[in-house]
Amino acid sequence: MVVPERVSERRLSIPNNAITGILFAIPGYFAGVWLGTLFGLNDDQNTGVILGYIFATVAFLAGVGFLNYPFERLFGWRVSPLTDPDENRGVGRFFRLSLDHKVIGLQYLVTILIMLLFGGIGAMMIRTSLLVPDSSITPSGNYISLIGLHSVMMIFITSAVIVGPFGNYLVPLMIGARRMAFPRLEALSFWVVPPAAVILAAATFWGGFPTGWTGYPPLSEQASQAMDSYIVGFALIAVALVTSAINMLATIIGLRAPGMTWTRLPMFVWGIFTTSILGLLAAPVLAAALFMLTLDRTTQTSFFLASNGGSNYLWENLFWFFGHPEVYIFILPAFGIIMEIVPHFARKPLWGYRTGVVGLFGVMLLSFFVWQHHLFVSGIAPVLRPFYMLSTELISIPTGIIFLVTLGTLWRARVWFTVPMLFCMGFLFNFLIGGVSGVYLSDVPTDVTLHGSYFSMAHFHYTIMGGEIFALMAAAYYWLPKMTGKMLSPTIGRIHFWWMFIAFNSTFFPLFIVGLLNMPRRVSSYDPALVGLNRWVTISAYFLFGSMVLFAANLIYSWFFVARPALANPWHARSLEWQVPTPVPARNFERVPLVVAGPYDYGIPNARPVADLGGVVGATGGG
Amino acid sequence: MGVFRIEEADRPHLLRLLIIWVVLSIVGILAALQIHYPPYDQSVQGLDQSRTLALLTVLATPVFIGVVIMVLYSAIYFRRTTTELVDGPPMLGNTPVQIAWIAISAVLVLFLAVFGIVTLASSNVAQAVGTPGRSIGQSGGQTGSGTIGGTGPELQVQVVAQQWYFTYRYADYGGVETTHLYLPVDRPVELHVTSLDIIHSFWAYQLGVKADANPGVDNIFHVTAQKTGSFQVRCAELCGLWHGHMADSEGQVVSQSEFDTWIAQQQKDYEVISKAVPSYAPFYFPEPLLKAG
Amino acid sequence: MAVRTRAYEADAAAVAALDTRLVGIGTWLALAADIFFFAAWWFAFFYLRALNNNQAWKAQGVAPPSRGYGAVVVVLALATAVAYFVGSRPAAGAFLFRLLTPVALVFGLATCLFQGYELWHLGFGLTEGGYPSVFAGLSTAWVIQFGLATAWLASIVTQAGPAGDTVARRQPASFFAWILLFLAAIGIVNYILLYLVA
Amino acid sequence: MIRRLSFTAAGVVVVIVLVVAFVGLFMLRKPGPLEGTTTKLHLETVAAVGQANEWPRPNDPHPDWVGYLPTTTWKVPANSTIQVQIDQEDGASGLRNPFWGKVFGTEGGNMHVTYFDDKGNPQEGDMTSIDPTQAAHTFAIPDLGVFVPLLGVGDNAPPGTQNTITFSFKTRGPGIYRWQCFVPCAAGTLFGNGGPMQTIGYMGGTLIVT
Repeated sequence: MVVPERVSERRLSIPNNAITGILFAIPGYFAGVWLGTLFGLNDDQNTGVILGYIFATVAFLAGVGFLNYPFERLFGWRVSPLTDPDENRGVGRFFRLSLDHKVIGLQYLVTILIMLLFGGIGAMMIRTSLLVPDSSITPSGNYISLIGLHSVMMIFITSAVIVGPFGNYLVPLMIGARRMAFPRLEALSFWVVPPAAVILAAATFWGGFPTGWTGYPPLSEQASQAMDSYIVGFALIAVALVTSAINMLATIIGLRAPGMTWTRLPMFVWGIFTTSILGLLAAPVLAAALFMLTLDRTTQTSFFLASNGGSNYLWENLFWFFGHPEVYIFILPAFGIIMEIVPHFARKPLWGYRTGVVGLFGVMLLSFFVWQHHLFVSGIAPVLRPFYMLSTELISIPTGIIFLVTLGTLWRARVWFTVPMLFCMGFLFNFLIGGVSGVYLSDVPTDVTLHGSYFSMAHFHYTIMGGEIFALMAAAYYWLPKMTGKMLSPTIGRIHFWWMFIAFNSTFFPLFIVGLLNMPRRVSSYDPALVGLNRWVTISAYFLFGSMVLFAANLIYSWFFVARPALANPWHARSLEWQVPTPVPARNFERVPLVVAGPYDYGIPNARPVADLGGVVGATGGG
Repeated sequence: MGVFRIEEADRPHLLRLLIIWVVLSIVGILAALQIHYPPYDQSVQGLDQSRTLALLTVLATPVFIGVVIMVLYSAIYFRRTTTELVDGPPMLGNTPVQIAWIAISAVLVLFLAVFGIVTLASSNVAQAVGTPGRSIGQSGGQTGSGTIGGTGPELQVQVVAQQWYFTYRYADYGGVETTHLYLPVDRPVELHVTSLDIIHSFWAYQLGVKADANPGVDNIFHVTAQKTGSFQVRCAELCGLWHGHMADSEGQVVSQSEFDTWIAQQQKDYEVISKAVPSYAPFYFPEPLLKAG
Repeated sequence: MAVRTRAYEADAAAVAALDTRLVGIGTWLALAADIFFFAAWWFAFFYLRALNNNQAWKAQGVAPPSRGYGAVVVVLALATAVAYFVGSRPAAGAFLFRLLTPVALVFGLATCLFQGYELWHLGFGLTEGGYPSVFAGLSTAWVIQFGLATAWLASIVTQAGPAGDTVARRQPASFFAWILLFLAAIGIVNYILLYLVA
Repeated sequence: MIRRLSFTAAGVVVVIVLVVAFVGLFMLRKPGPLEGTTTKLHLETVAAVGQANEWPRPNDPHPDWVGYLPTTTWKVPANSTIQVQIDQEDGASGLRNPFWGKVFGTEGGNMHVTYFDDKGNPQEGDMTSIDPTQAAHTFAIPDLGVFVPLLGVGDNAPPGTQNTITFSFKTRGPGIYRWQCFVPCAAGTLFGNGGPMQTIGYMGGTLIVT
């Protein structure tokens, strides 16, 4: 097909980089605040602040270059090409709007690591404050602000920490595509994350918000303008979740290379696939709830005010309808990573591939039907509690399948103990504790005692920190050589694993006991009898932070000081992403590959290589 | 074993694992039974919760030990010993094993769910059987209907949460409001938990009671204390500035005669202010709750 | 244009088919997400209506705004969607397409204006209970989405020149009709709830 | 190599110092306690801390917030009697829970109030409770069982006047006790219970008993 010549060669010349984004964002904020004050609502300037954040974000995106395409369309000009990787060389490409999924993956990686540093420092502050049983180190108000900032920042991070860097970078490589389905949406899903983090951090200037990550009204309605940071920041994360989900799903459905049948799809891609379905369907509900909260705070409607015909149960239902799938948004890609990495180092085919996929889908489907287990003691619909107790406990069946598949793969294997494999083992141990403690919380009689206590706090830290972050570390040691072209030091990696594993368990296991012994979550003062355990936990938490610093040190050491170039396939893995050269060429594959075998066919006599990289005549792979 | 064909190569591993698992599980279960599980036995409901916790731990121990020894065993016995890379045996799956695993976990889960539902439904732990705010829409406002109260077998106590304190109203004693919670021993109590402003959660730890206090909602919770002594009350839902300090350790379970003396003293002490307090209602929508401005 | 040339090096028909396929998948996924967004509002509607907390679902003197206005908005939205749908069918010729898309755009703008006017003249205050809250919130959420869709419609019109993007990618552009039809259908459901069920 | 290493290390250290300073300052930001150890507290409640008669707080981040002056963090000795005088300048806003109209936990179970009645005449007397609708603030230390409602300045009182409330209470052992106001008195905030009610230094603070 001949591309027709455009009538007009005019282009919108907004430069597309982060600097102009910031330059645009600052006046955007003040314009929004000014517009908000024009409404003259009796709302403590909440309208102004919210509009300021929204305008600042839109102006930032305009400065980064997102509005070029719609405006060029609207003016009838020639539209920008969808991909131009050749223009995206050099370090500057990381600060520009890039439509290359590899650049976006690395942008995500660095952004998330910086956010993780801040979230982690927040955790250290919280633990420091809990060294004493009263509020003498940190005043009560500042303490709950810290709780809010740490929790929301960590939720932002953990929603994107695997899908963002690794999903974006690896999914096209794993399915044999040359690009993503919707590169602009993909870039958007990244470029809203930095504004979300900055807006969240801006809450400190208003004194912080008091609600934690759940944002329960009416408390969130009496909170100061800091709450607006929560609303806008979380809404941006919802946008990121939906856009990323649409892009990922369309890519996986539509851009698989010839021969990449559904039964040859790597497990990591299945993890991304299921998590994207969750993000696609759950995040809009959060967006609607946040919109209601915004209206309540600005135009004085009463969605959540009992005295004016609303109900706080409405928020609790909508929020947890999003919130529970959200925690599986965290963990499904981690399951994918574990089932992806273990076969490569066990040097065995994945044991029960189809069962594993069924397990992922089972978790995904069931997670939509369990949200009321967060509300067992809220007094909402007590007659439904048996149903939600059952559905919650049923989730342990598909989760058990993940364990079965992994253990089956390890059975009589020839395990190559690399650092990623160590982290996979750590994941299995931690997530087992997290999962078993989840059963305690799903049983209504015991949940009465455990709900809202440090037990549940320890439970979800075991699943998220011990589960997702350990999987993240496995993924980092496994795939960063491909992504950055540099090997990470395995010696530091081993020290890192053992340090982190011991410090993690030493930090969070005592918290189960603390919770059983009458300590609620999010309190700045607690029973002095628990001071010993809390001090133990705090000191362990410092060590845990130290292990993360060691990881950062390993990154800096290995990238800048040793800079040992990574081989194209240092793990001798079969799967497709390791068959491309390192660094990955701009268009991934010289030609669209023809996939002829599964990614885990180790030990099978006369197994064919996974793909014919010579290319397929007539296939496009996304052009 | 029919469908479960055990390959020759698997046999020593399985035997060893089985022995380790059985021994460690017995030790683990015995250890788990030594623990005193909160919230102990001050109330009938608390005792049921302790027992459920014990049961869950006893069931979880063999599962936990089973998976952990599988992981450790693999790490020790199935690690590569040669320097060169060797592939393992190409096992693609084993349908009977998978079915058995799913069936066992399903049986465990269903047993737990049924047990939980039975415990929940049994009269001892009939927590919050009332629908939330069962009178919502019928008696708004501070006047209230006053129909709750009376002299049933159950003592009715309303827990009124506010930022940042719990107060208690005794419906059967003229709606007198107090700052501490006293309960008679061995008498069923119906707690009506409500809030004046935002969401709190009433957590009487030793009694095994936790119920959210929502504005405009009457959250009902049943408890029967069976031992005298003091108990602690805490707020278990983030409620703003003084959430961490919303605690009271002066709750008391006392004998019926002591309780009668105490409540008479309260009625006398608070006689004046009781006139200003609105008549007893399942929940309140106080005027200042309406939005300012 | 070097990049584009290489991009289209492969079989042109395959590239076009892939483009269409991806846009189609993306459209359906976006609609799936959006239905959950509106389902949250419908849930809020029924929940608050059934609860009638403090007898304040509809405070004294609160009545739904004029049904006529709501009906006009819905009919205009439907007209927008149908006009674009008919014009964008592959069977329809280029002439019909260029004729009907501006018509749809006019309908779309009118929809937004009417809905905005109605929101400005509700006849009740937003503080007066649950119904005014849901009405204002749901209508605003809907009209924001419809407004964005109208803006996209405008870009389709401006790109409908002889060498514009719409003509080059006519088949993907036809998927946009489903978004408009979807929003119009949501508008009808909202109308039934907000004006008739109330 | 060494130079690059030292540059990187220095950069990392600077970033960490800046981050810790920012978050640490946020965490530790609190109003300072009254000087020394005292058994007499003289406090003032005002409608706007920036325009108080005595002890104004000109550099306050929220000069238009209602608050207690001069500070809300006090150091008092353990196991002793603390005499409190509160100059109350605000009008009434009403209690959410009328129950708090009663005086609890003071010595003698009452308080001494000088105020202006409905007709604007000065009055003086001991009280054990007030009309809940006439409360402007409360002074409550829940952990010590102290709850004192503060009578609001009546509509007919001469302009610029204040009610004076005096009472005394006993401290227990050393520790940190919170105190707060139970009147949702921050007008303009949804529910009245946000803003100054939710920020230490305005309508709540800590009592450090040493």
